[in-house]
Amino acid sequence: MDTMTQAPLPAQAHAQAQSSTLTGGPGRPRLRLATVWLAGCSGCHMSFLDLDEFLFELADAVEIVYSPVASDTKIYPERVDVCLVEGAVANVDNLELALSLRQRTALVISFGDCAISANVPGLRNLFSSPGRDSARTVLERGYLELADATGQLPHAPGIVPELLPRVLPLHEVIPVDLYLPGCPPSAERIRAAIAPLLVGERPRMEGPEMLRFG
Amino acid sequence: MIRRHGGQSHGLIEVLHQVQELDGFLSKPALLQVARGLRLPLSRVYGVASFYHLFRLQPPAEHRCAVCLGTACFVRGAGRLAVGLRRRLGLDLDQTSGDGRWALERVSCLGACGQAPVLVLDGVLFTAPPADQPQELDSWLTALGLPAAVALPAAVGLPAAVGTP
Amino acid sequence: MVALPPRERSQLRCCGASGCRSAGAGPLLAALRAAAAAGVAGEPSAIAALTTAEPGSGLEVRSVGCLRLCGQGPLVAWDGPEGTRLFGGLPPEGAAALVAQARGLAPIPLQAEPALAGHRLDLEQPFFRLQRPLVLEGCGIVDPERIEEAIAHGGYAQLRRVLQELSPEQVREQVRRSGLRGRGGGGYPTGLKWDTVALQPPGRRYVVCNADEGDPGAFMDRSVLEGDPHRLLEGMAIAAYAVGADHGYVYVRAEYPLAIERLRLALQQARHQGLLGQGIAGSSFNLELEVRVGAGAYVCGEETALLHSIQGQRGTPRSRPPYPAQAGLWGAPTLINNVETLAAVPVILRQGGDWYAAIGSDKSRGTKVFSLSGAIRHTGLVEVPMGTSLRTVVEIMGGGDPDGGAVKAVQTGGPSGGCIPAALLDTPVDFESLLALGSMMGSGGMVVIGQGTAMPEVARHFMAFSVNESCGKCVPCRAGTVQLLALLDRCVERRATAADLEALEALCAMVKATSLCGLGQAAPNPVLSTLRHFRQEYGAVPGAGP
Amino acid sequence: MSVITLQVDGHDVAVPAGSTLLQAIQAAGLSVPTLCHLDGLDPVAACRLCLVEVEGSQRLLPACASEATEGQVIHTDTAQLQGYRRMAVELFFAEGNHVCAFCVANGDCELQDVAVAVGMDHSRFPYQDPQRSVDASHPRFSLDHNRCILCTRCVRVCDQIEGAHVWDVAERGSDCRIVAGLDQPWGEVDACTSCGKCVDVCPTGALFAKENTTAEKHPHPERAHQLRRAREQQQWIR
Repeated sequence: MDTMTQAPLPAQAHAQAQSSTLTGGPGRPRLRLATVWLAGCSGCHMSFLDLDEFLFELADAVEIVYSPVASDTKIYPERVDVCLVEGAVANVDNLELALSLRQRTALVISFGDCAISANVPGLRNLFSSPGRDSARTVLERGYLELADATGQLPHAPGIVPELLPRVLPLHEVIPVDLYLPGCPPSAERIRAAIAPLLVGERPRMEGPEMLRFG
Repeated sequence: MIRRHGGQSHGLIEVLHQVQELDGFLSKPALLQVARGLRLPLSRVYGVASFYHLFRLQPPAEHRCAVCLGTACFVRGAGRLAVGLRRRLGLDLDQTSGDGRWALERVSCLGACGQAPVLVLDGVLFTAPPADQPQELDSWLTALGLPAAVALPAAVGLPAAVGTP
Repeated sequence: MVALPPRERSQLRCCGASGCRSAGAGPLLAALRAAAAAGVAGEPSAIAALTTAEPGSGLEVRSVGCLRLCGQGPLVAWDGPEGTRLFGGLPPEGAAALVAQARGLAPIPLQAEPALAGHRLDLEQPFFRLQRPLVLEGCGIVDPERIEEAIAHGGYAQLRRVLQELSPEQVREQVRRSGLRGRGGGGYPTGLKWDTVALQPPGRRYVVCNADEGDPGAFMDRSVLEGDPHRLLEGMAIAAYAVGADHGYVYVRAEYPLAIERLRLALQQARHQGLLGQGIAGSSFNLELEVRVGAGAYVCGEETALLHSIQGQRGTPRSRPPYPAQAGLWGAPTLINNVETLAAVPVILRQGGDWYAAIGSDKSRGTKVFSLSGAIRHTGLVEVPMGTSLRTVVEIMGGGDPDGGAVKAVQTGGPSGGCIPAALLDTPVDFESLLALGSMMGSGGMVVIGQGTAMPEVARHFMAFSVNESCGKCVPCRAGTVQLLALLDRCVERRATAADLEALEALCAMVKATSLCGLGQAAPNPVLSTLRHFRQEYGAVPGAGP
Repeated sequence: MSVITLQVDGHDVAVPAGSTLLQAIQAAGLSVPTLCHLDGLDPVAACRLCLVEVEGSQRLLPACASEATEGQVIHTDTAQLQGYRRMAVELFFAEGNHVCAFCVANGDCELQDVAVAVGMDHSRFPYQDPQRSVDASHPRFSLDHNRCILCTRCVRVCDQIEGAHVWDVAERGSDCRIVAGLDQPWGEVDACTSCGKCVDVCPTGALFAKENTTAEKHPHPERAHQLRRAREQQQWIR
């Protein structure tokens, strides 16, 4: 099996710039793992929690440094080894977080179909009318056309993040190192992808068990 | 007309040409008649009629402006001419205005490469506009009788609408 | 050719091809005829203007095919005792002065005539002098609407001779010996193709002329159709005889109304003269030819798509083999050649295959017609021996950049070809040399690109063309060209990253290797050739996004 | 019957003369991905997934539409072909609106299977998000253009097996779409016999029975072959 060092990943240059611990020798510190929730339903995270007893193994092997389900940290930390990113990039907050996590993470994983293809959040991309992007089209539909007489577009700078014109897959915004498809990926698939990483190896993403969308 | 082509299915394109010449476009009733006459499936007739760019499935616009985007015209500024026309008519290429007054079309080569760039307005060829001088081009287009610039809707892809009053 | 030997009685030849028509040849011809008729005693000029000049009126005004220098149109040639003089851009108001000169009745010498000043064109310039008209030998001389003129200039003589003296195999032998290769772009040996069709099992065969000249900036075939249609019909009839076909089609693009009109008239006249139809020229050879008009689809220039279109279907190509030579129209063996190829046949039979093979370069024999356009001084039509250098064609004959600047590149082969940089202008124009540079001969369109044009924009221009013309049948062409266009947008807008350029090249390779037909397979060529020769203009933006 | 022998990925194989390369590949116990091809329908070689390398030929050949010839040496799974196939599948995903998560065909979809087979874990090409419609006018079936890959199996099965020719392809290039009749709502087309063969052979969730919701479609692409065999060889029993 390819190891991380043998198989250069797209972000290898970046990873080398960071002080990755993935390839560390004996006595290496625990892997610093983050999970991020962008525009998605959190189903991928729920599936992650379905890992059941593997979660205990994981807890021994990694340090969860940022996660909506297992950490209270509000600011994405520095020197993260692996980050599972659920969800598409739909608003400016998603975009900002994606850009900053890329700066601070050695190995970024698109976690689930939304991160990979924009999937369900990306359906709004189909609703752009001439001269108006999909954000404006869906907002006007929801807040003006279907509203009673008092309808108005939401406008709360700094509180409600602005929608991007199009919902984007993660890899159209930052380089991604590994893709873990599924809606959601099953717990077994997540485990099969994460387990090799714990020993510094790259998982083999092949065949219907590992690759099927949906 | 169908009989003239021996009622044979391979005459479909010839028949469609003649129907369009008579009616100005290919209406659904006309296509139905052609299918019946040539003994062809409806979807086959529609598939052919919609494949070829010279067949019109909608009534033609009152005024038609075709800009040549052949390579010789392109090298001599047809792109800028096309932008000028799009701005003036408020239309994209191969689009007809909602009121049916104007249609902006692209053609690939009109064979007037010596006078490039060229455009055809209601069947009349106009040649060698000052494509690289925006203001002169504008008055050239005005002289042709094109409407003044229509404000284009904001381009798709601008930042999200949230926050705009 | 344009210049004729001196003749005692003057005549005026006014170009009636599309290029000159768009520059005002119609009103000029009418004015010339009116002026010529006005001098004839007692005849009301308005009526006389409608007819060609009467014999005895002293001055014949004729409408002919392309006189080559389209950019200076409308063109008029005056043939007289002093030889031929050519005038360009003459307004109808100048007609009377020219007619007076041609009649020898002008009160002032030609040089002093103000109405003609500045319109005289030099026939000794390289643009004319270096031409070698074979395919175009009658174009500009005969009136394309009068079969008598074509016949008087040797038209159909080879057909008659072939039918009386040669077997089909003997005809094919001459074509094989000539080394003629398909002028539609592919360069497939014509003799081999004819043999393949002829040697199929007995049964019906068809002959098809591909006159769907769709490359933007190409007007060679149109010039033949408009200027000398009988030459094409003669070539087709000889081809049909050589392969055993008794039925054929000329597939013309609908964007050529004048060519269609003249072709239809020519067919009618040829039938009337017994040169088409049953028992041609007293022989037992029969041939029915029909004109089929396209409806706006570039892909119909691809031979299998063209056959579908003739059969009244969507112009989508199909997988080959079987080749049309084996299974074409309605499953029968079908010979498909383009206009220029077929129009070269009569001269090959007249002079012999060996004579023709002696012209041109080693692997590309004979002459080739090119249409020159774009950022060039002399826009027009040239016929030169194969192997002539690009520099000769573009700089010496074409006169280079109109504003005196340097030529940046020459685009050959249309949307399937590529851009050749000025540094390589000494390349000989033949099938192999152009292919080696990542371009191709194509049908003969040559568009000169000036310094002001950015090459990624040229690539995008062609890709937009391919997107618009893709038939949609196979996924690499239908969806791949759309993605290529998006990548080229980034290049033109200077937003492309190194990764974008990598993706561009990878996708180009994929579309080229996997598309079903020539249109898709060649669609990446303008990108690949500009990347190859002008890579610096694509200048990747380091580190801008993923 | 004469026999052709050839080599596929190093395996010698003998097939009856007139066999396609695809049949030769299958005879060697191997496979290549296909989408537009279906046994029982005339090949169109449109999806380009079954392209193979043939030694001595510069061009790649579509296995579905190329006749096997004596002595050919075929390669079906080179790195080059793998790369092209993956790109072709990515182009399919990017040009339509394929959302497996809630598709009727999820779990029984040839496009989904092919994506796995070529190792497509994401599309490197941006999604085009085309605006396409759904035709639910037929009493029993629906057509969701968002999921159509223009394989034309429906067009061919309706024309070649059922003989009704309800479907055809309209427009061209990236505007291509399947149409019923004169671009009419499917339910209004008299020629349709509601036989459902088009639904059976559709490789994706584009054509489906109305009672099917997410992951409930289970097509029967083998029916085209069965019917043709019954009709032409009088073999009704499998």
